Amino acid sequence: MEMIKNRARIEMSSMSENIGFARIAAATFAAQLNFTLAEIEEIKVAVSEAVSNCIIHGYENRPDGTIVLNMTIEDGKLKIEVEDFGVGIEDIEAAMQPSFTTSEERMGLGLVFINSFMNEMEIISTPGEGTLVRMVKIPEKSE
Amino acid sequence: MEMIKNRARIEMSSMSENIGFARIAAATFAAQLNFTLAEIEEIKVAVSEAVSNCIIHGYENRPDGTIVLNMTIEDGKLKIEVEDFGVGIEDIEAAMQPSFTTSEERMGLGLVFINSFMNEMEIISTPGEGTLVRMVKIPEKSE
Amino acid sequence: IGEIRRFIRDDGLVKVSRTLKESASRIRKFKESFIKEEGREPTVQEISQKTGLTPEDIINAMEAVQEPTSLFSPIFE
Ligand SMILES: Nc1ncnc2c1ncn2[C@@H]1O[C@H](COP(=O)(O)OP(=O)(O)O)[C@@H](O)[C@H]1O
Ligand SMILES: Nc1ncnc2c1ncn2[C@@H]1O[C@H](COP(=O)(O)OP(=O)(O)O)[C@@H](O)[C@H]1O
Ligand SMILES: [Mg+2]
Ligand SMILES: [Mg+2]
Repeated sequence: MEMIKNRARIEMSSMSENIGFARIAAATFAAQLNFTLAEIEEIKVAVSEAVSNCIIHGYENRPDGTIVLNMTIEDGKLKIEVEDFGVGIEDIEAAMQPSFTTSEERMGLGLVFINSFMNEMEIISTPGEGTLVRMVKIPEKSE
Repeated sequence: MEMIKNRARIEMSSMSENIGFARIAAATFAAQLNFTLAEIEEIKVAVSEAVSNCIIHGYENRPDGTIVLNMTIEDGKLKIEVEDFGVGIEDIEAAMQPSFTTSEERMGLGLVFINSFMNEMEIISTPGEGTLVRMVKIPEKSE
Repeated sequence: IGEIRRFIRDDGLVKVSRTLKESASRIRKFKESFIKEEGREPTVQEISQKTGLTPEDIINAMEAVQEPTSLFSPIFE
């Protein structure tokens, strides 16, 4: 619908302070499209979960890693990529399963939430090199 | 005062939609330090003015340029750099003067605001290559 | 310059902290009446058109008044 094409790329430290930062940055960028507040909320949760995963799993809570949040608006769609250069995921299919987690006290629902809140989702990961989560959200009103 | 060191680097298109995006991103990042709401508001104005200048002057309203917003928190200070790769500034000293402007309908107060709202400010520019505005803001409470 | 600073401090900025909450309640009210009339949620841009707030202000206001999202809070660290 919109003819607008816009992009923003954020590189940030793997510090938990940046989860909120990434969430607001994504929400503000997304607001250029015709999303409802509820949809914006879903985008915020998806980005929070993806960035938390980079920090907790990818960098095992080391604060000196880099996380990239890449956002593009094109053809009325919001594309978001969250990338780290940390440990990577051995078995992506297993990681996607509800309640699968590799850390004891966690719920294993982050990737499930992302998958259910976004219209498209894809994970690309190489053990020892890092993980990229790619997601697409389309305003419901435009469909 | 704070021992925290954090950084975020944002690359974005030279589109006016990104002025608000940059302002909120800077405010959210700054909120990690002990700033008052009034100080956060000053940071937002400074970043808006710097990013507007990149779009209006640096890229003469072409939307295909890149603006970099680089933010660092170190030793309790917020450092912000706003950079474009556009036309550059011939005479920086002149540009800094209140009400100096090269475009008719403008007020020529952007750089004056930045200078008054931030604790430190520096401009580095090469005609034909681009402009970097570097600023530092220190929470008043910590001084 | 001191003038500008004082103006914004004494006048503009007290407003800011107040308006964040005021904006949020305006947004909520508009949203409720919109849902009643249209049978669906308004988009941020529709809220922006009707309230005169920028999309950034809307996001900011909603963030400022957000209760901890209880459903998801266990997974946020
Ligand atoms: N960025 C990442 N780097 C490495 N492993 C990851 C990453 N994201 C997810 N994982 C793996 O996928 C599992 C499931 O992730 P998630 O659904 O978010 O649940 P949780 O974070 O609660 O464990 C994690 O426990 C981890 O093993
Ligand atoms: N990023 C930039 N690139 C090129 N020229 C700039 C840039 N920023 C500022 N300038 C120059 O400095 C002048 C003063 O800037 P400013 O104080 O913001 O006033 P205004 O934007 O209202 O003209 C501008 O008119 C322009 O000539
Ligand atoms: Mg997770
Ligand atoms: Mg200006």
